[in-house]
Amino acid sequence: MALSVKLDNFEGPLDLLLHLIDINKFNIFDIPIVEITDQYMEYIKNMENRDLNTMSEFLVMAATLLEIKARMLLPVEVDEEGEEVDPREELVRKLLEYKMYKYMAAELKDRMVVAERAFYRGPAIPDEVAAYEQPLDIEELVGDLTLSRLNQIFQNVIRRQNEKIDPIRSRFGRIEQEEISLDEKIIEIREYVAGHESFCFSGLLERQKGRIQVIVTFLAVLELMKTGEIQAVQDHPFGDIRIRRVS
Amino acid sequence: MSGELRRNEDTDLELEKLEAAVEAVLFAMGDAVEVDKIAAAIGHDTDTTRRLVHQMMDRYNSRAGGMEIIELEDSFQLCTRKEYYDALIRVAKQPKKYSLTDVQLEVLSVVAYRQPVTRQEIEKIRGVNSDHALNRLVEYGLVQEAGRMDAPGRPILFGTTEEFLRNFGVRSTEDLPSVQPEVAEEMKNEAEEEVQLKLNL
Amino acid sequence: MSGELRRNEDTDLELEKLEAAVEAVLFAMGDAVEVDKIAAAIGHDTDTTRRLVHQMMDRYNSRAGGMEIIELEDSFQLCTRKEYYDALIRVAKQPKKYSLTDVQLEVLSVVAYRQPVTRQEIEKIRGVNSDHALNRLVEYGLVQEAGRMDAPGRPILFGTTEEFLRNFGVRSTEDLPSVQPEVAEEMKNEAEEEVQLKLNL
Repeated sequence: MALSVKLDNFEGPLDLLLHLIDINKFNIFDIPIVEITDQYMEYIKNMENRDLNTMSEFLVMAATLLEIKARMLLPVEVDEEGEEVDPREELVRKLLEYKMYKYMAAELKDRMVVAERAFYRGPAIPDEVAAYEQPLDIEELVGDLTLSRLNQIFQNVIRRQNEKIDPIRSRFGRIEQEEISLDEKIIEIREYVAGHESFCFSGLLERQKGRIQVIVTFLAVLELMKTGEIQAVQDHPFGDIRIRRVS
Repeated sequence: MSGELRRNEDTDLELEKLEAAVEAVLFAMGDAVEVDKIAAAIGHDTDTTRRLVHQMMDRYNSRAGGMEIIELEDSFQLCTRKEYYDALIRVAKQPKKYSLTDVQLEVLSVVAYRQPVTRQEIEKIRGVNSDHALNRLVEYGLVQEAGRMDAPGRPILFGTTEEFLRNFGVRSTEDLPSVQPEVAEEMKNEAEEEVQLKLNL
Repeated sequence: MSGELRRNEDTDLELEKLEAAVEAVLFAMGDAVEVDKIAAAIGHDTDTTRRLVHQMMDRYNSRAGGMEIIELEDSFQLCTRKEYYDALIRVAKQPKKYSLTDVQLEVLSVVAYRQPVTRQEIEKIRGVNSDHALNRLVEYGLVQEAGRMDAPGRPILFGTTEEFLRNFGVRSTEDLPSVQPEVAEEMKNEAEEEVQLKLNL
């Protein structure tokens, strides 16, 4: 299908998913996961020029979708109470929640437009009255605050600053320096395929370092399948997937 | 009989004076004035004062003058009636107007409905880092810090400000617009369809 | 002209609306408003407008609310009625409960221990815009400007005031960074606990 909307218009992966659900008139409680994943991947492909910090959030969602897609193929999972578990459940919950906040944002915007029509005024306290202004009681303000308590507060602030380096995001930062792009990964796999007529897909994934590498590899394989350069074959259900060169 | 009448007359006069005093206070202070301050000004307790101001609000509304009293959490403020915007804008400077981006509005709605909320929770709900928009909202004075969460790292909690209430025509955080009925309806219908589907299977 | 005002069948309603618009203008503009401006706002000529405002002044006087309209040269101004100054003074004199918020305490500690420090540095350390709290601390006289940083944009540097020192019994800011023995002990203990936790994990 034609993709007429630019990715820059989306505020995040959930926003993009809601858009896809909307234009396809999918039922949010019964999302055709294969279709939506395909379409989502198609969008992501056009994202290569974007910075990795933004892209990483879209890629994490890609991984989630692929995981759900995979789990949908497996025998139905059952929870402790014997209820069937829909692998899409968590995603649907998140989408609904996000959708609600989007509606609320629109509602608030309407309210703002109305409320902006009121004018306020600053204080106009007559001089005679202003003269009665109580002087600031700095002792009361400081209260029982001691210097050692102030120091303690400062140490807490500094400690939090040091802790603030979020482990996940700082990893994204390193990946940015590694500069793996989908294009490079495609070339890498293409070269590998040139030397190997057939190889094990799970082995290929295992050789990747880190989640983002796995995701990009996955995307590259999908892309090469689409261009017809490789073929993925699974001999029996849940068996290993073999990648074959198409000559 | 006549004694009673006289007492009523006194009461009316007394009431009139009290209302005038409240009006004077709200007018002179300009900003939102806490109900305890108004109470101190007129020498009554806060409950009586709140009742009195609510009565005044009704009276203001029925007399349809140029101003109205709005309630913001536990404060009251005087402002012009919205219908006179067109007359005012011809001579007065446009009041502070926020042109918020869609992202900022989304973050604001998460903060408004989820407060107090941490950066991490906002990011989780939106599926995307929202720090930039959140920082702007803090700068605009629509969102403020609301303490620290009692959790590892003691992350900052965020909530909406009085400025938010004023600029979005919301009386209090409990008075936020609820999910639009048709949206709730749509969601409910979809859920029912799903149940139906499951039953059919 | 006056004829214009009377032409309408719904003169009363029309008049009421005009008066309300004038009230809104006087309220929002604050200071004295020239009669031409009021006229421009309501779309009538100045003579009609002046007559209208005079009518309003009478009405204001007879209803004895908290405000009155006064005439100054060719302007009108809405102001508090003098007899309610007592009520206003009671608001002003009402003992305020001064206390520092958690955010203000944090900002104060950063200024105290990192001075001289810029807004940007405070924001970087706390991870959130802290201008509001900083401004309050300046207002309270605990923090003051302490020159400009020799850097692009020459940002303002902030430091603590003498008032701050007096209230904390510190002779000079140089005494500040020296962590008091009991605090040092506590910090050491905390660090040890942390290590212990990590070892247990």
